[in-house]
Amino acid sequence: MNTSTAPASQRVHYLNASYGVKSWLLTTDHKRIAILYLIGVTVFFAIGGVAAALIRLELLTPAGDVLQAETYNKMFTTHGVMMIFFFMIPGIPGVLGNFLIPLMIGAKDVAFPRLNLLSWYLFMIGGLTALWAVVHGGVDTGWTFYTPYSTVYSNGWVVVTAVGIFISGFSSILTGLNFVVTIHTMRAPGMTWMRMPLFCWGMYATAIIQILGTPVIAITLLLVAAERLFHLGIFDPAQGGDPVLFQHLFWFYSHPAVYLMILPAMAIISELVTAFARKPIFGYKFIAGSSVAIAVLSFLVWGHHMFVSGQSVYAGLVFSFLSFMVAIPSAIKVFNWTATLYKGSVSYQTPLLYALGFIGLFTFGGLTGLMLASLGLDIHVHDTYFIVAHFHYIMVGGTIMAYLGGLHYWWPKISGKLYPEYWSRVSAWVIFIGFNLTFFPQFIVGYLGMPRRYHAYPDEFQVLNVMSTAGASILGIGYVIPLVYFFYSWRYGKDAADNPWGATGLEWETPSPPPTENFPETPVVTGRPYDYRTDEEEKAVV
Amino acid sequence: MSDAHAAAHATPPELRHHFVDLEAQKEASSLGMWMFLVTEVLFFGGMFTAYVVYRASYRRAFEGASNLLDIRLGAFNTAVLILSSLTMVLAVWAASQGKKKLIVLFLLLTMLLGATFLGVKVVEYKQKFDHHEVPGAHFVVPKGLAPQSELFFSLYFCMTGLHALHMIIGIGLLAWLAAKARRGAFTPRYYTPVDMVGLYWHFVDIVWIFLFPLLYLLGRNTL
Amino acid sequence: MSDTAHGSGLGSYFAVFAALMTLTALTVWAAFQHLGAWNTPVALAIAVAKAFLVAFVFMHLRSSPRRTLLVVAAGLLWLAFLIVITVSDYLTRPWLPIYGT
Amino acid sequence: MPFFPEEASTFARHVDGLYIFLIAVTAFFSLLIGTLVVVFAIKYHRRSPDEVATEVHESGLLEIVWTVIPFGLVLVMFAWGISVYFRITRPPANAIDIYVIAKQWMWKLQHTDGHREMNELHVPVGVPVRLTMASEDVIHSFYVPAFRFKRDVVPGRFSTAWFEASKPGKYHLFCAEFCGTRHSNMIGWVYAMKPTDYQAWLAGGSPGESLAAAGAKRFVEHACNTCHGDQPGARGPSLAGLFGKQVPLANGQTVVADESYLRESIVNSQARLVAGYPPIMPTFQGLISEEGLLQLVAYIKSLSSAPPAGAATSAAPALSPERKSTRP
Repeated sequence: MNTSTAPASQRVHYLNASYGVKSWLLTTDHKRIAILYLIGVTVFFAIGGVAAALIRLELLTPAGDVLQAETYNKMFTTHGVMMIFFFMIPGIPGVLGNFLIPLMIGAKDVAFPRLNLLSWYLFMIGGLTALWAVVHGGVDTGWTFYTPYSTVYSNGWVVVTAVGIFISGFSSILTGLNFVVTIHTMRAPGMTWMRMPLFCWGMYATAIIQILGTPVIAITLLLVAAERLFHLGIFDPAQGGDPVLFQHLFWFYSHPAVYLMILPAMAIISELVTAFARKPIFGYKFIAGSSVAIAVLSFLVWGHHMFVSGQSVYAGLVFSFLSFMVAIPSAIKVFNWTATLYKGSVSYQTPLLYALGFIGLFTFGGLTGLMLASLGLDIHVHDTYFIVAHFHYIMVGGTIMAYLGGLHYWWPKISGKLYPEYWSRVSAWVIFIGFNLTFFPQFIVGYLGMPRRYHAYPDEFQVLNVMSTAGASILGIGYVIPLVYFFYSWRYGKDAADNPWGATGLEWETPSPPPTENFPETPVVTGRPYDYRTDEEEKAVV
Repeated sequence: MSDAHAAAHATPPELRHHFVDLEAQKEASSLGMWMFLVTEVLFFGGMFTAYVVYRASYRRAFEGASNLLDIRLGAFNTAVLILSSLTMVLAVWAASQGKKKLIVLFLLLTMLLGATFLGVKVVEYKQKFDHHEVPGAHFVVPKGLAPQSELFFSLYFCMTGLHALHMIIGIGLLAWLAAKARRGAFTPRYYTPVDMVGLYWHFVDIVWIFLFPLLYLLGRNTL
Repeated sequence: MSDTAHGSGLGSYFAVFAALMTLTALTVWAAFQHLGAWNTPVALAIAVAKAFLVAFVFMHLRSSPRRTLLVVAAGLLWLAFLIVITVSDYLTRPWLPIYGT
Repeated sequence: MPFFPEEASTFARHVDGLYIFLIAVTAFFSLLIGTLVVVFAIKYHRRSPDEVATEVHESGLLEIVWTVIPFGLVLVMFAWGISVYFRITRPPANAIDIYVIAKQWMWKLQHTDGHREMNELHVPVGVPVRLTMASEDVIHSFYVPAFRFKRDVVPGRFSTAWFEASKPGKYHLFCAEFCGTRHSNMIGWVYAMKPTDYQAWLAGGSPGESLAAAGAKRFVEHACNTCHGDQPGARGPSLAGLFGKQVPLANGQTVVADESYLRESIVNSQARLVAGYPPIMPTFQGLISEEGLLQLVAYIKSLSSAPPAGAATSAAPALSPERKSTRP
């Protein structure tokens, strides 16, 4: 079927079906909304990246000499708020989830297309509000907004930032809701749950967290804003409130939020590994099930952020135990991905490079997470650079690697063009090397005792910080390269075939780029996913 | 029979292009609405958690402060809200029967009852302002109570305030529905918006069903 | 058609309304009684009963697909996660005086 | 370049032991996965564009194996982790008391004899030191990397922790919880000294008023003595010998009268009322500074370690024999 389509330039597809700014800003096409998200998250990622660059620049020397302490504090807050709430959380669901879920399940659109557009607007309004707050007013609380600092002592624009995050929280909720309803009600004939691509399973698990977790952070930040404005005292010990209660409510969402960032990444990796090994995924049910298990377990472990905060010893024990448990479904995934490569037909294209990078870095980052779940050890490394290194291994080494891998893999489908293979491989290697040089030294400096969020630090930590800053500059270059060639290929790239990878999945059975209605006619699914058997083999089985 | 079947498939105007049929569309709407309500449960859940924690810590202060609320107004409002739930469900019923005038009537009645509830709430809030029982700079610790009673009033205003905000949104939605219903937008085959707003309205009622005992009743017997 | 879809006639609505009013009166009355430790559980039990009636009859949960019930159950389970786990921290803080708690 | 900070407390070595074990596990699995991925990628490299992989059948046994092995491993980690944790949370009996007040952006440390220090703490080696910490504003965190120990100082309550220095030296003291603009300046030094040096240091300075003495003044200032003054027919319970004892509560439970309970009884007096007394004590929420609370508690503690020490301490409950404070 993929030979019959005319070249993209002579065909009506979602990109050229209508023209003009209005046709984009008022679109309800999930594919166009995905592009809108792509633009949004890229902008916020760039802003968060600039803040990160300033942080690393400051930490080049032990003395606080580049930025003032207050500016530095605002920078790491900007970095955290932008990256977490406006890049990591909406990133993969907003861009790839939106684009792919209807395509993968053979639907014409998501269940609520107008709600989908509203989600994007809420995301942008929230993001721009928060951006205005952190840039114009400045916020210095860190992305965690711990009380009573945020409610009483900080001079920053906490209220505006909280409102921005609150608004974008609704975007997250509505996106998750849309995906769940879509997956439940819009699947093509024959697309049973066990025939669904693992990407959809991963997005489904993600949506569970979005729906059930986000409202709690919304109310918590609303209470912080209200407390700051009206001195309610709910989190203020001077009036009898308990700051630790804030931490409970905050981490009830914000720990699952970590899985909100990594589950979509795992979802992508499952697709990449099988496509580039040309082999059915090993342990389909286990990978699908572990996604849902992670989504549920992730809600029961939040107290490991509070081991030294004065929560009860017994709560600490339970949280520690459950935190270890959540490692198991993650391990199952890693083993199954590895087993999928066994006896595969492995092609070293860029998406696979990212996928392999992901597996290595996620394994390492995840295992260092066990050190943090371990009560006795966490007391020492809590709130040090060890934590910073750990979660960057998961979020940058994990999520961003997967996001870039996925973007490369589906780029021919999204844009109808091929990206330059040589430069993409170069950038994958630059990112991998830069990343490790940036964050590996932070494990060491963290164990040596350097606390996070320090504007100035003792001299003996300088060597490791210089390494980290050097790595960050390499990493920065690594991110600029794809930005340039994606832009380039969008205009000048070679036209892509409908299925350039020879992959399975409904999204590859429709033209690149797909028509507005996704499929010329509603597809009917007759077999299991990732079926790479050739016709002869199939016949032999039948 | 087969004619009616064919008619149902002749793409009715309410059917959005990406659904197979109206039934699938309705199912999707209902599932989506319930999911939204679940997020609302957890939204209020954050405040309920705070309430439980502080009530356990400052029980006497909370009981004493609770007794300063006007139980008659609270009970009256509970009754008003339950009655509004009845009129709402009757509006949905009327829509399912295609009784256009009745839909509008019941929607207007529901709005009226919602407005009554809010009016009573305004009276209650005004009393609190007059007695300096509103947390913040002008708060005066009520006689005989511990200073932590301020937390009770903080939670009282947050919880009832957000509940009232939901009521206001609900009344707005009802007005929109009533206007649509008057134009005859709803038929027995398609009245999903009435159904969905109904779910929302009942949910807001359920929140109050819990707020009433937690805020007004617990501690009455210590008077 | 919709009657069957909603599985109820008008009668059940009025019956539930009457029950809700009665339960409201009952909970107000019970609040003034000296039931010792039972005041709170009684008030909450009545509230749960009322919520149950509203959800199952007014919101037609009893005639909704199983999927909807699952969604509601998940919401309540997560609410329980939030409240129970948080409160259990507070309840166990005074336990066994191990230092550093 | 060192990979470990100095091991200068009794539990540093246990924390490092656990760390090394976890590093070993991390290295093993990272290398295992990394090697397998690379080997598979090379060995099963696609030879022709149309090549399709041979199908490998899924193995339930394999799935069980790689579920059970990690499960067993994390159980070991969990058990090891809590054993170290309990070591860090359970102080030995003969600890000396140091009172810490954290505020933006400084550490104020007081020894029981009245010695005060700012951003510096002198402690003897080989003697457990117990910290009772309070914050005047936001959350801070008392962190000494060389001791592998950290504790958040949460406003509105006492945070307690302990350590025992094992090696003389000068070690970093950091605030580990972000506390505002000059967070990274809220640092200091801990001087671990040989006991003889420590005694010499104590003798050197001129101690100010001891905490308990200051607390005694406050006790009168806030008129606590009108009800808790031990006079016949007093409206409140006597506080002499109270510290560390089991106290029966009005609700039928009992509680050990530790620092946290004493603090709570001052700022939220109705929370856990002593059996047999009416709920008439006013709450002092917001009326006494954190320092004042520490002094009052130190004073009440001193009432339990008064001269007839034998009698008072033998009355301490078996549950917490470590509560007495004996000075070296």
